[in-house]
Amino acid sequence: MEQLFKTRKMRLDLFKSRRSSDQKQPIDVPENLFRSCSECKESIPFEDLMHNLYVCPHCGAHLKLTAHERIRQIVDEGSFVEMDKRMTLLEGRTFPGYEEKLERLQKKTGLYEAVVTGTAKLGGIKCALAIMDSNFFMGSMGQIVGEKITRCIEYATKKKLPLIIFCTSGGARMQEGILSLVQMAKTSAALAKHHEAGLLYISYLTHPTTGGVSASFAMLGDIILAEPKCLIGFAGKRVIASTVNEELPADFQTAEFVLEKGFIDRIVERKDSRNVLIQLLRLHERRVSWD
Amino acid sequence: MEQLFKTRKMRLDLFKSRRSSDQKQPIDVPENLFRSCSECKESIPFEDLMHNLYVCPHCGAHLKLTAHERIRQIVDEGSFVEMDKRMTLLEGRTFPGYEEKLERLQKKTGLYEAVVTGTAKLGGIKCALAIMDSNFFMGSMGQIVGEKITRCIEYATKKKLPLIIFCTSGGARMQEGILSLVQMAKTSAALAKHHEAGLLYISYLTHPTTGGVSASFAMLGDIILAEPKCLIGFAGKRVIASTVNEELPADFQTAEFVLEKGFIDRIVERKDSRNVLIQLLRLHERRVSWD
Amino acid sequence: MGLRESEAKIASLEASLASLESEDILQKEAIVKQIEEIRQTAYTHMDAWDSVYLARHPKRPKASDYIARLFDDFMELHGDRFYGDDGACQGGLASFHGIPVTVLAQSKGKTLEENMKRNFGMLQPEGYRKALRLAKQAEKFHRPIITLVDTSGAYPGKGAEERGQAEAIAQCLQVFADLKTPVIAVVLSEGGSGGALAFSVADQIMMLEHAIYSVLSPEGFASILWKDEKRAAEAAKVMELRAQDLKRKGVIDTIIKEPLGGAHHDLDYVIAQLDEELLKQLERLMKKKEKTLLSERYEKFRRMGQSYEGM
Amino acid sequence: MGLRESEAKIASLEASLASLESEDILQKEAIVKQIEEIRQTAYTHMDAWDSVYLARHPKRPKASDYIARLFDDFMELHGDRFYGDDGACQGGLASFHGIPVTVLAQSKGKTLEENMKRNFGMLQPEGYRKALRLAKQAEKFHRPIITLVDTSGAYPGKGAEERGQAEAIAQCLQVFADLKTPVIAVVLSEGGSGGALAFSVADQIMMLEHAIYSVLSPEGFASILWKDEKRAAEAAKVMELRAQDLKRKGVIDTIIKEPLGGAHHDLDYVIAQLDEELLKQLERLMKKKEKTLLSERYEKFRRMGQSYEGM
Ligand SMILES: [Zn+2]
Ligand SMILES: [Zn+2]
Repeated sequence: MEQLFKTRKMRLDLFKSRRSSDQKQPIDVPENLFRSCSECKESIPFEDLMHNLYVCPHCGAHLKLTAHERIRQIVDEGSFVEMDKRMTLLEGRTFPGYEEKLERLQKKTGLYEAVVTGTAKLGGIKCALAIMDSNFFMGSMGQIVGEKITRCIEYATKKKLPLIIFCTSGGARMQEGILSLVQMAKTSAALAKHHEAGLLYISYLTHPTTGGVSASFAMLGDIILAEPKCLIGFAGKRVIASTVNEELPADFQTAEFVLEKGFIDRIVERKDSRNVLIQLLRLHERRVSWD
Repeated sequence: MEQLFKTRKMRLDLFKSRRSSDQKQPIDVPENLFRSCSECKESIPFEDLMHNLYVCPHCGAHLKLTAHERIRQIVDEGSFVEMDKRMTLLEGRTFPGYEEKLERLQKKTGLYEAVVTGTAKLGGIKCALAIMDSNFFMGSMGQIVGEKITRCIEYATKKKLPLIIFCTSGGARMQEGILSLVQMAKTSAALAKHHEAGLLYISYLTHPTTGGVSASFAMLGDIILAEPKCLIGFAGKRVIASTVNEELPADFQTAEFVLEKGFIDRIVERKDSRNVLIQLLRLHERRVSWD
Repeated sequence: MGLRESEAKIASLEASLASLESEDILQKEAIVKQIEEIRQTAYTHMDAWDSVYLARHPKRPKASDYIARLFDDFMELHGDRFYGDDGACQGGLASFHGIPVTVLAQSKGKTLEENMKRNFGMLQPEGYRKALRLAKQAEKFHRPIITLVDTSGAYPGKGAEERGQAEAIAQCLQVFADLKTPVIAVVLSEGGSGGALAFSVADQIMMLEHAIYSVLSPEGFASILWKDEKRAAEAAKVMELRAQDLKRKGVIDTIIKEPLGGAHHDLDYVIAQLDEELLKQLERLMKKKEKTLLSERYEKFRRMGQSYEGM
Repeated sequence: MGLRESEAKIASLEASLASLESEDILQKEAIVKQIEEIRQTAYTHMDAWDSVYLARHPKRPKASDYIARLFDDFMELHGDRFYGDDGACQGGLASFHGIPVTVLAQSKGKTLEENMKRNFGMLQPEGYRKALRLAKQAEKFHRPIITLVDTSGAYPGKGAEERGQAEAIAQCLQVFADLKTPVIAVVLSEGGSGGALAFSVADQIMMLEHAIYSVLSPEGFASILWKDEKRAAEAAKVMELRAQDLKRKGVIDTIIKEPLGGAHHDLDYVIAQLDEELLKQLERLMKKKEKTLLSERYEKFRRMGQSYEGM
């Protein structure tokens, strides 16, 4: 038993060193660039920010990550294999200006859509992974986001893999109308099968997780984690304030508020996220001696 | 299909007439006796009260029923077959004065314990039935109440019968200590098996349903009915008032209050109770053409 | 001239008709003819914005009207067993042609008072959880479920957020996807956003001809995309929220015809069709093996929105 | 002399011992001897009321102390997914000798501040529902559950009634009775009424030597039966609420010995025994087939209180 723990600890130390070395190699960053914190407005050297996992060293704000930066922070180095990378919408881009906006965003972000899916290893444990990216159309869910996430879930069910989804979304992709709405049902149905198969699903909420995504796969995790202070809610704050005709509490719809209301399991800081995920995956590894 | 409904309607009319003729025969009642309503204090001729199902004609209060009067009001005439009628406690009556009190109550009520169990037909549908009687030790649950109810549930499971329990209880039978408490677990475990077997359980709450009974089988019905204005709650009102140090709303812990809080399905007046139960049983009859 | 204007015009013509002396026969006939012409034009050339108008028409029948006419012995059941009883969600047991069914309805009120109680048909988390409770109960007893959809959307309230309406809706989507009993959804009038979707994960989805079903209200849509709520009519036209659009997209299965002028002009006509179609579908679905039922339901939603390239 | 008085006496003797000059050797020795005698007498002749005193002793270790020492990598999980997160119920995942387990604890605080957060270990409905959620999660992953019981009882609050603590406790009783994974309960200190029972439907029930487990607190018992809360000591003596009584009655299975004077005098001693016993029982239960496990659990509770006649 003790041996087991030693091995685990060794592995963990190895990962830690691997990750920190990973983080010490700035990738493709123009030198001497600064970025200002969206919360405290302090100006931070880009390189410092990157080494600090894009957490503001001044105020601790967890700044927006691209899907690929998130992957880099989370998975065992080099283990990510992307699925359906180039999937884009064939029809239904008829809404005025929609097609152009999609193309513009694709050029700007290097992404084809608002989610990146695939498989990866965390601490040596293979899992299916979907990471939404709010740089692409505010992470809104249209048919492609729904389809990619559904395929990722279905793959996990078929291969008996645990599933991790990093959520961030402004809600449904309005431009795709009703077909964006039904993606909520489609992804939830796929999760029902994953759940029935007795597999682990960890939902990780990041800023912001709202609308249709909050009311589907985001809230269906066996375990729901969230980044500090991120916005989590279904309806928009302004709409609510005008409905109830009163001031909302300052922390309304923050992760801390939602934790207190009983809807998420833990708030996990970015620096701990990889370790916490690995710990959870380990605790759910299929035991040969059991059942 | 139409034929089916006609037959049903005929059966129902038959039952109605049978019951009303049943109610018109006063049984064993000394003439010219009056009873005063526990709510409005009006004095009511005993016979009138009986014909009115022991509902006060002045204020509508649903007055306390004995288990056998309840049975008379509910089941198809002559269909009740009692189980475990004479079951009493063999050991564990050591608490000072407990044995004497039990014997006194047995003489006074003609019951052996605070619940009567058995089988009966309602509208021709056979079911298992347990009726608590608050005239016996305030309907408190000790080992015998727990054992009789458990046997009744187990019988229902074995014979694939729907189950109806009329609850009324002041809580656990303190005099029997921990062995009264564990009856909550025992009865709930028996209900878990009845539930797993896909059988219907209707819990019918009457005044008062509190303490250990409220926190076990009373709250586990597929469908939970209650008599108007009856008290339903776990902790005592006085204890709560002293804990929160404030006045409680006038309707606190009434059936109407608990309905609003989402914990019971319907408030059913005594005059409708037999028909509502029959309707529910019919809607749950096992269909040959199905599954 | 849109339907709103046509109906206003008809109303004013009817008023002048009533004010005419009885001897003005010719004049009367002319007005009657004019009314009939407007009516014909208006009701046979309706656009999406007209459907929005009809779907929200004050006289449009509510879920309770359908429950009373479609089912025998409806026994309403209350409560979510967690927090409260949501008046916007009416659920219960009933008999449909002798078949026991569970009915789950989104209920708007007919009077202001009733609408206060029913929150104008906007569910709180308790409403979704009541539906979930009754749905699982229906599953236990292999009882088919019929849902009636009529909501402008989830309620943007403080308490609804605090008590997790996102979670409650998500649970509906997941639980209904795998519910081991037939489910039929009928979109009666307004099917707005996640609130409507929560009641629409079904084996068969029917929709009244002039009902609407959309990702968001036209007002909300215009407000988000064009920052101008007043462009709702324009939004309605691009949103493809009518039954015919949804059928084409494969989101719904059956359209229930409405009489000229909308369901409130002849409810019996709507009920007769709905009754027939419900019975037909119920009998079809009840014959299926559980496994087939569930895999077909899965495939139904799985297929929605499959137009992509470049995998 | 009861334990309360003995400990007070020892405290005062220790005070006089401290005040003595260092040369008063004989006198010192006498006092030390006297203290030892009182201690021996007090701790080896304890009655039920003394156990009540120890079970509630301010220094008695709390659930969090056991969690920290018994398990590796405890990861606390929060929330019931309905209404809130109850600080009186601590639940989460942990590793026990390399075996993943779900831990569900009734947690009292150590400071007033912590006790405000933990409501002095009295659960609200949210606490039972959090436990239910995590228990079903454990079942999904075939993960054994270890519950730690320490509550004076359910909370007699207005909100707790409004949000249905009766229903929440009843659900615990029903769900745990049929939960398809091994469950071990450990009564640490106070096991009061339905609140404790809700966490005690288990395959194996352990109890610390000086813990108490009863239908009601002795104070409540005296108040209800004798209308006199002050007769609590007398009540404790007739209530048979000690581990030895409960073992005899078949309500618990194993007694975990405490050091002289109670668990707080040597927590390591208690932990060592508990660790061994938990591992032994866990390995035994994990070997069982699901069907056997469940039918044995059923029979365990089915047998409680079988002394009747006249069927
Ligand atoms: Zn900052
Ligand atoms: Zn009266």
